[in-house]
Amino acid sequence: MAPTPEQIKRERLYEPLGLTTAEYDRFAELLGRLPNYTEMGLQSGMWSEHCSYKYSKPILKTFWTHNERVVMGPGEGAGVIDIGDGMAVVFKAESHNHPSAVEPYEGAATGVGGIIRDIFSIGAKPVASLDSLAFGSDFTPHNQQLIDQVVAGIGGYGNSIGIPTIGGEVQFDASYQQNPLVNAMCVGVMPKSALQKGAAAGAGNAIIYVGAMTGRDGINGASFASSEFTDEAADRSAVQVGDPFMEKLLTDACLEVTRDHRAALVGMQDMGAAGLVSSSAEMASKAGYGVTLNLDLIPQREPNMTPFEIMLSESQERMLLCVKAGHEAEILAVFAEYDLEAVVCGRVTADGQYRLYHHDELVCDIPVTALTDAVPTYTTTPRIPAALAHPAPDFVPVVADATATLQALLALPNIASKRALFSRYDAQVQTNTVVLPGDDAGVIRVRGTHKALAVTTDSNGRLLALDPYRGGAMTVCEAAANLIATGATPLGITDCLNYGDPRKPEVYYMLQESARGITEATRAWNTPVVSGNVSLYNETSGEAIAPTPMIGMVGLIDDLSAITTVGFKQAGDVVYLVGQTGDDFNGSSLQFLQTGQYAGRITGFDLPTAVATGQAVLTAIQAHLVTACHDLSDGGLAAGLVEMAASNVLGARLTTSLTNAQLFAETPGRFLVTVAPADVAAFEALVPQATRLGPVGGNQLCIDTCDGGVNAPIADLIQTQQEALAWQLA
Amino acid sequence: MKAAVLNFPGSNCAEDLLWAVGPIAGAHAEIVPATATDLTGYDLVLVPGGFSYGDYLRSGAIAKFAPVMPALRAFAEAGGYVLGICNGFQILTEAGLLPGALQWNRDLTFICEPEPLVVENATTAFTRRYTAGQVITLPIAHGEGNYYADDATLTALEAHHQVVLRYQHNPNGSCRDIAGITNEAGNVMGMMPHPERAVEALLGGTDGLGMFESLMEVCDGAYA
Amino acid sequence: MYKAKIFVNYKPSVLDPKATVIQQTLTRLGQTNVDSVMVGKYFELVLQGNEAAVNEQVAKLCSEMLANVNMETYRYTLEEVEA
Amino acid sequence: MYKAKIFVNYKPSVLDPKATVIQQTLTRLGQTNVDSVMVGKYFELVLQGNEAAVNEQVAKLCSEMLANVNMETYRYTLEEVEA
Ligand SMILES: Nc1ncnc2c1ncn2[C@@H]1O[C@H](COP(=O)(O)OP(=O)(O)O)[C@@H](O)[C@H]1O
Ligand SMILES: [Mg+2]
Repeated sequence: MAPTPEQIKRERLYEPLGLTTAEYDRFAELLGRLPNYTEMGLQSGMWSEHCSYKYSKPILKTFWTHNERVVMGPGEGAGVIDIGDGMAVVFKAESHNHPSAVEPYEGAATGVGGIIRDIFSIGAKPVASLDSLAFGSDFTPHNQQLIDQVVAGIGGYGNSIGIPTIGGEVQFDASYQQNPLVNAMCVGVMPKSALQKGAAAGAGNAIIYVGAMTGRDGINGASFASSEFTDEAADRSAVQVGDPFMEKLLTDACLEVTRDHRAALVGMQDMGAAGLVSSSAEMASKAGYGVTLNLDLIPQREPNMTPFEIMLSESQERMLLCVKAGHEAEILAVFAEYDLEAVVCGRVTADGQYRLYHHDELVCDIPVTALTDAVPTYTTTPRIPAALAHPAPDFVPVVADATATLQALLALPNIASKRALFSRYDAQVQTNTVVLPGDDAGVIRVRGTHKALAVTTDSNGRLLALDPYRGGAMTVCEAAANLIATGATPLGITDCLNYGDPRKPEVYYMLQESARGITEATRAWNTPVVSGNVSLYNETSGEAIAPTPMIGMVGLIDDLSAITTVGFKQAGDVVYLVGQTGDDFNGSSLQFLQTGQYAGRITGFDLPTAVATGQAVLTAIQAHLVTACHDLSDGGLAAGLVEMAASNVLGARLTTSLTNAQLFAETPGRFLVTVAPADVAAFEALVPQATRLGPVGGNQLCIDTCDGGVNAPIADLIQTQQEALAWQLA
Repeated sequence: MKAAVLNFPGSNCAEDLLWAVGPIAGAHAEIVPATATDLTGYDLVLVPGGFSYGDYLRSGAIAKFAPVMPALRAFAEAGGYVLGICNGFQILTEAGLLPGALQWNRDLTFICEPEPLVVENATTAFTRRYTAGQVITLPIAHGEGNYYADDATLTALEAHHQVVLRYQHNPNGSCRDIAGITNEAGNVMGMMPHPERAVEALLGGTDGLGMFESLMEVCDGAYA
Repeated sequence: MYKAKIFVNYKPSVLDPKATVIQQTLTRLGQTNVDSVMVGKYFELVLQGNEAAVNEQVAKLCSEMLANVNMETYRYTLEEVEA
Repeated sequence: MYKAKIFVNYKPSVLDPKATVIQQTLTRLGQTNVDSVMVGKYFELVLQGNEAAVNEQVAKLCSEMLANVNMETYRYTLEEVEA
């Protein structure tokens, strides 16, 4: 027997579900009576951070979200940007950190499945996936297994459903040891005219449930994802298993509905966090209507499920549609063709009430808005962490043997190639992938046009830990630089904000400051935030992860022939360094190598300079003056050169006025490019920031510096960079 | 040449094959659902890659019960050309149209990489545009591509020149580096690498085009 | 020396797409008399050592490697075998 | 009604990558007392019908669907169960 309303209040049964007394009281006030157990359960799901963004909304409001190209900004399943020719690109990212920590394979797999549904629910065909991962840096057997299973799960879902995984990143840092980050991004393409929203409007219209049956899996997942996890055993019931085969059928069927049955379709949304309640309540709320559902009609995998369980189940691969009255059979027939179970389970009502019937009993009757608009928002008074208020002195490295230092840096897991991991993803299915993983960004052509899309994810928690404002801005700049290196104009971003407990003043400070940095950089690049996701409470035993905003950025290439890749192409091409190099070693890989930590203030970053440098490089690429391009990040100039040498095993003979140490400085906003000898004059005229280093060619990487330099067989350096991670994970 | 590209629920390379054979190679090709029961009128049936019915039990194990399978068997027995790629190869072995089986890759991981392959037999209908011993590079993308057959079967395959493609650096543990085989009659071929992913220079290479051109040459008499 | 026979299964509440697909295929093929399908894993390990030690080792192996206790249960038997 | 308990295994001549990886991992973890590892699949089906009919149906199911007889062998038992 479910507890009575009075018992819930007396025994505070809402607390284990993550609700405070103030929240519970507020809900009762909205209802004008005490909520019953089902209603309180719905509240707990809908008022969780995951569904309501109650702590992050004030921060998200500060994001810059619209420019002339944005078709649909945050608030719907995914963001939409115009790419011309009547087409639009649709993208969003989502975190699945906690489920992946508990059950790595299925947690990662269902993270991929969830973000795909967000894309096709808009009416877009999913064309590419990316994954941004962060793991602990101590490769214990447990961590190795975690890494293996997360990667297997991402591949297991993406490969099976047939969406190429064309990019992503993997970082290793001590702060993620107990709390890995698994963020997935999906990109779709569609005709602008096919756009559809998740709204349930028009009294009498049908609510249709389609997809997998509802089971007890993932109940309370939404509240679970939003609270720090300490009690392992209790969390374990939240595991959901993904069924990519079912999702493939769902994708194809839903796209057929949006394409061929537009007149019948009112709205469509996937069932994500807080499953059926969040999809139905949000769809009704957005349209200003109410909804009545008969739970006996919901396909159920297990017997004797309660209304609470049916409504809050997070079983995967389910969608909710609103269909015009009289057109039900037409839509059900489409799903039947795909062997998918679909049922009319309710109707839209005009009175704004949310009503549920179960075994002929009215088990919930509350205003829809009590579940959606009424959720309070919270802010915390921020406080600067002591380490930031009093930064460590600047790190001054000594590099006597630059060759040895380079070898050691290339073997660091953060710098070594991630090929051993991403080669487990199908990157080519759909046969549109022009630039494969391993370059600066993945590139896919848009069939039927002369265009291509470039996509990247970037995050850099260790920089934000030192300076959230600059770190936030630099993450956006790094994403933009990765796109530019392929020849793409940055269009817009999605994000996943991965932070600790927002009720802590220091965490809130980090959140606020990084949002400020992100906003400033997105304005500078003209890349609004069109979608995103927040993952808070990433803490174990009171310790928060490094503040890690993941930036997923999409760029447009108008001319397929301008696509540029990282690898040196031809002996004789001239290598240029674009942008100034300073003594910027705080937070660098060199600092980590020599001291075992990242510390100090962040220096050398200037947003207008970074944008100007990027734009100059892009102009040169678009003018076909550049044969290879790479943005510099971890490991600086020296590591960047080895990465460029790798694809065709070509060395270079270079001279610079920099010092040994400066070969490894991580001054942001720099690029390495190569230029064919015939184009040198034109290039130098166009990119005055460029410094000539010398020619590509030979079997050695030779860099003469003012105090020594690097001289090593390029094959050795490449081997270290390519194989170091596989060795360490074996 | 008129080609049918079979589409099983869960196949995900049917559209890719259609694009490669149709617009790129220039043949007439169309998608045929796995519910079809008649394949007459086609010169070539392509069985695409993907995860038919989720491949949850064993790759291709459920697809062999699809409604189209009797028609496919009849088509092959009548001498029609059948090419199974990746999951298509798995389906053909499960259905008994090709000998052997495909099990988990040696390292238990899915592998997506370009692989150099040696064309062992350049006299088949599928490979006549190549030369014997030629090395071509085609992408692989599979978790269960480790070819297994017992020794007697392997010896027979080699004796009858049914081994058409071998890996140069065996990535998955396949017996005798086998990447692709035909049946004894030579009209049914299965291979793990994806030729349809190597038909455009923009996407990194055109080494796979020769397979489709070979089939067009055979089916249409002369191919320019 | 002992032979451990180990069975690993999904917990009943966990969705098993494998079993679902098999059941659906059987239905499609007209074999409607199959009421339920359960798919599990089966391992046989041969281990050296005395019974108590082997028992402890197998239990640990099951819970840490062969089964995923978040969503699976396991059971096993030990029987003595000749070297 | 009968419950069929079905075991599917690789033939001994087939090198099983899953078993190999488990054995390698055990060795790496220092558990060198594990002499052999066999990985198989286990199915439980509940079928309506008389024993002879069910027996025939299960045998066919095993050889045509649940096992790939090119590389696997199977064995099963039937036991009568309550409806
Ligand atoms: N988890 C992953 N999934 C897919 N691709 C990845 C992943 N990790 C790394 N890559 C590939 O490796 C490239 C290089 O990684 P990284 O050094 O982090 O890039 P950058 O410094 O240019 O941002 C990425 O751009 C991407 O193509
Ligand atoms: Mg880069």
